[in-house]
Amino acid sequence: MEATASLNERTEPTQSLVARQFDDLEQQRGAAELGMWIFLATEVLFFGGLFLAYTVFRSLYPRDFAAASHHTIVLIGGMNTAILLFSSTLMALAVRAAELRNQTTLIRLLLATAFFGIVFMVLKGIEYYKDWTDHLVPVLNFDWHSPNPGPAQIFFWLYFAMTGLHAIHITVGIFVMLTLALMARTGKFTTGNYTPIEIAGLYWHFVDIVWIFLFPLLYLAGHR
Amino acid sequence: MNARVATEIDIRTEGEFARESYLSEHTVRSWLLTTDHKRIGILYLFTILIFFAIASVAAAMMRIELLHPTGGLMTSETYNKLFTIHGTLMVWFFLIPSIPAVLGNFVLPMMIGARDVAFPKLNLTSWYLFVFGGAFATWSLIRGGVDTGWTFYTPYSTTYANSHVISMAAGVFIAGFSTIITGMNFIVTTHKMRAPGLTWFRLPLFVWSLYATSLIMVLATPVLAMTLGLISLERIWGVGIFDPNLGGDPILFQHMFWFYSHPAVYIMILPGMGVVSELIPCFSRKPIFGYPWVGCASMAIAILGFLVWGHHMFVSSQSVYAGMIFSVLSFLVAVPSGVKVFNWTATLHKGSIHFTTPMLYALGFIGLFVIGGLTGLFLAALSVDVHVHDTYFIIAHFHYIMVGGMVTGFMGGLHYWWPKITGRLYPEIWGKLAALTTFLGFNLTFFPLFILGYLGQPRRYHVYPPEFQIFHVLSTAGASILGVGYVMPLIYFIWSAKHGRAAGPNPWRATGLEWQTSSPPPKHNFKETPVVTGKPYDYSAEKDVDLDLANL
Amino acid sequence: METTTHPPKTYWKTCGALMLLLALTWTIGYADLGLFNLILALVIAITKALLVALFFMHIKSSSRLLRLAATVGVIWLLIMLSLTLSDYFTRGWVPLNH
Amino acid sequence: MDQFHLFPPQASTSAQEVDHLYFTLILISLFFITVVFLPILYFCIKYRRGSAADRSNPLNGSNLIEVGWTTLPTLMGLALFGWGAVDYFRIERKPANALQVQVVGKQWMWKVQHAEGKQEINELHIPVDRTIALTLTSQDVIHSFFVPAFRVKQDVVPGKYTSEWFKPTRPGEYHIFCSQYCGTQHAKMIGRVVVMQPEAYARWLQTGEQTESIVRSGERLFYDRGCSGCHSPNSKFHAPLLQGLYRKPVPLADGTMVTADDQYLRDSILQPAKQISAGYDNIMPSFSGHLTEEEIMQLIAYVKSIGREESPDQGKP
Repeated sequence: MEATASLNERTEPTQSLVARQFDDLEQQRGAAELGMWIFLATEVLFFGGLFLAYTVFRSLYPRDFAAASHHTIVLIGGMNTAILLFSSTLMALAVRAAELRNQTTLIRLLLATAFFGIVFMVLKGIEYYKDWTDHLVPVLNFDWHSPNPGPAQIFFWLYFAMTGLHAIHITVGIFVMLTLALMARTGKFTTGNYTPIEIAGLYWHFVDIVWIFLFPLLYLAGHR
Repeated sequence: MNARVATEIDIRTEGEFARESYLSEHTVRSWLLTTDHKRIGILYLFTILIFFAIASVAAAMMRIELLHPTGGLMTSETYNKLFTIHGTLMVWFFLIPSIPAVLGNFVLPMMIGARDVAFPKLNLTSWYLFVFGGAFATWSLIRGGVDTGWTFYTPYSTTYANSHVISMAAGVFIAGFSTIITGMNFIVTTHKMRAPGLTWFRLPLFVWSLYATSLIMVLATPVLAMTLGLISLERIWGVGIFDPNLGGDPILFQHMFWFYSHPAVYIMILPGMGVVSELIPCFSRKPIFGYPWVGCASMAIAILGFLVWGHHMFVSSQSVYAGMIFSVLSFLVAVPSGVKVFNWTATLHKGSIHFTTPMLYALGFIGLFVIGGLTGLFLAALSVDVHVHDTYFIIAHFHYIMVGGMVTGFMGGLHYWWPKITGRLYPEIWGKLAALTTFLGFNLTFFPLFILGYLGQPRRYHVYPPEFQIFHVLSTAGASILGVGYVMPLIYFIWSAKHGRAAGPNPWRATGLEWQTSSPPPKHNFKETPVVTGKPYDYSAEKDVDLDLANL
Repeated sequence: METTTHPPKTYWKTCGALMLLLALTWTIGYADLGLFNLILALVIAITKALLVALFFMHIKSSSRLLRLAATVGVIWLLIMLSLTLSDYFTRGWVPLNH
Repeated sequence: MDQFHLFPPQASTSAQEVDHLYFTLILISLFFITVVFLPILYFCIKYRRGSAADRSNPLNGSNLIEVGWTTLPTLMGLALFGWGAVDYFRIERKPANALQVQVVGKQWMWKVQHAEGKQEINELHIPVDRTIALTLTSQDVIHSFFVPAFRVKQDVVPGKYTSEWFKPTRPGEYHIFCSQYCGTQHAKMIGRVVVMQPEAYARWLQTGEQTESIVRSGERLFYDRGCSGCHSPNSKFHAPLLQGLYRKPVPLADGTMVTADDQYLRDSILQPAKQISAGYDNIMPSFSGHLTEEEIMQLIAYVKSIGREESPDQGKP
């Protein structure tokens, strides 16, 4: 940090992009990046509460969890994993496009990322509908043919809580991508300050990572 | 800290100060839409005082009810709601934001020579979230209150409680995000916005303690949010993850709750320690003893603090072996706190001690914190905890830490930075009187409760066996003195904000960067970014200064 | 802060590896390996997460500070899991007092 | 303000142990208070502003001193931990040969049943100098069974059995408190322990209406509720026999082993599918909601009695 410049001494052309509390673009970008990573750490622990509950109940009721997991739709879960991994790749390329100041590619890639997010949500919706018709929704229509349905209901509660919270994150992500694509049309991110694209990318990758864990834990626990 | 500041600030006139001070705009809009960290700190100050007032009234009503063994003033339901109000508001709407969001917001950027925090808009958002969360909490009070206690233990809170748990949980949930944002802001600010030359081991210890606190805020609060979310959904849908009749486990709730709430008590003491680490060197005119040890102790407390939550569960039917792990770690977490106390004591040696109001609070802090900390050892010792768990011993212990520690630290810090915040001095003689009153009132309120707790008086009882009465009477008497001790500063602070003597940029002749700018500071804190060239707390040049406080 | 541009080849390679790992975990999910089902599933998931973090999120070329920020949440999650499970797994170990 | 005490009565063996550690902790606290407060007081007087004290060559830190005052409290803490842990281990371990008492907590009362069948509410009569073991559970929320004079406390958790033991050393009456907040009348969930001389206790057992022993009640339930229909040698259903089962290891269908303790028996009645014995089918219906907590405890007492003929305390009518 060799930041001795006072407010009025800024002369570089990028200065208009720098908020008043920062000395230069570099410092601003570093702050945003660090802030995003810390936000992601809080997200890890936010989801972590559910992962803890999952771990505890799976260790208490391994058989019920395996049996319940058997009723999830692995095909959709697996396809959705592939979709998210692919969209994450596109997002990484989008960040690169912004870095290279390639406006057209950036907009296309952002839209593609959002598109795959939407596909994910559609598949998820189909799956939820199937869960509903199979009477797997706790409280609302849960019907489990066992004298002791409690643990299976807990499994499906955690399944809906975890995938639901994840779906909320995907939805937010889709809106972020669409907004950024809209903003990118003004050339906002291709003049040197692509930090918003970068941290949106971090967010999208994080949501992807959460799903990477949800897939084996929720879908594959009972399919042997 | 040796800081060269290019501009001669002292030669400006009063009028010039007023014109460029952060306080110079007066419109409501200029306050509600401000992104200035100093103004946000003041917004927080007013907000938490409202919650402090409500929670204090609840405490006063409880103490009056407890004067007589059979109560009679209120129904048990009312009493249960009062201690829930007291607990939730004090913890989440007063203590947690007290030093970090008020004093931290105000001085942290100035202490590191920055123009603002890293994310000023998020900073304002955090205040709005806090108010919004507070509104939810207040709404649950208006609708009839909550009777679960601040701990929300399941299955009582999820299945049996007949009160407005969800809106209270929602309030705390929302306020939790305001805490997370504050923590995130402080961490990034400390990492990225330090003035040139201000290396980590030149940082004021208050910054170290805020950094450690922020770590806890960021890493613990999300788990609380998830836990409260699960409680609310459980109340609505009754799926049963905390209900043993449906295969759930109420002990899991306790693990999740204390994973947050134990580290959270360090949110409620670390910043107080940070303030004291500023006050002791300043009023001893001497560098702090063992600077790196005090700074690292903050980090050690923050990290170890995450590993001890199970000591709230020694009699909960938790595994005996897990209990032992948590017990030994609880003893270890006491060590860095002890190291801090020893270093503060050693700082006094060969100092030139000024007994100003902030210094009285700092010394009071050490006294009360030592007692609070030592009684913590009683609770970490497994077999003794079995007896004193959930009794008044616990009540006494954590009030010594939270009120004796954090609130005393907050008052000390508020007096210390008041001239910086308002540009005016408070009346010193009244300040000293209030500090002494608080100290005496506090001890009378809470010391008898240790004895009462060991005798076996359980907490959350509005009626009790008659042989406990004497201790309750003493405690209530103390509480009324304590109340006076808190009202006095309120009055003279308000008075001094208008009529106090002008303070000048550095009335304490202190070394921190925040004292290198005018009081009240200009909008962007510094005319020119300061450059730091030396160690903190270098009072060598000002060792023999006489702060001449008798005249203030 | 690094500003190196990452070649698209890296991204496509990572994507390929991720897809392969997905196929692997999916296949293993149908085999009965006892406890190893869970262990392998988690090992593969962690590998995939690491690939995403290292290459897509650029942790591989990031500063030490960002690496620390990226790991701290995970470490704290592990603290929460391990200490909580230390309770659940050791209940009922206590022998009778004769 | 009739009786003024600074310490609660010491009426059990563990009370003495806990008090020893407590007084030691007080001494250690006094030590630390002395080593912190005396120097502070001394420095405050000697080095007050304007005093003529010598202030030359002040020390601003010393790693040697720091290591010293880090190590000493650490060692002290570890020693205290060890002491507390040893006592805790003793307090938490169930005694093998003890007078069994069943306690069910509910909002807002304690329901007590002795092995002999005698029931009481919010009172617990016990003989002096005998080890008493409580098996506790709750019908609703978490309670906590706290007897200050015995220095013991145990949360009473719905859905599981917890245990608590003590050996009273002094006849007298002592408080029972519920110390875990349990709702509106939490403060009224109090009672008393009456510690009696053995003869007085024997006489007390004979008073009131005569009831059958807990084991006898359990046996009756075993037949009335149809348990015997399957769990008997000549049943047409293939169900495990319960004779000699208690405290024995049971192989489960998933290859693991469990010990047939109270909690296992309870779970087998309420959640039969949770742990299936190896070689048996998952055919038992759940009795959740069909039995009260007291009845479950009686059934378990019966299963225990046919499982452990050698124990003199069990199954004596």
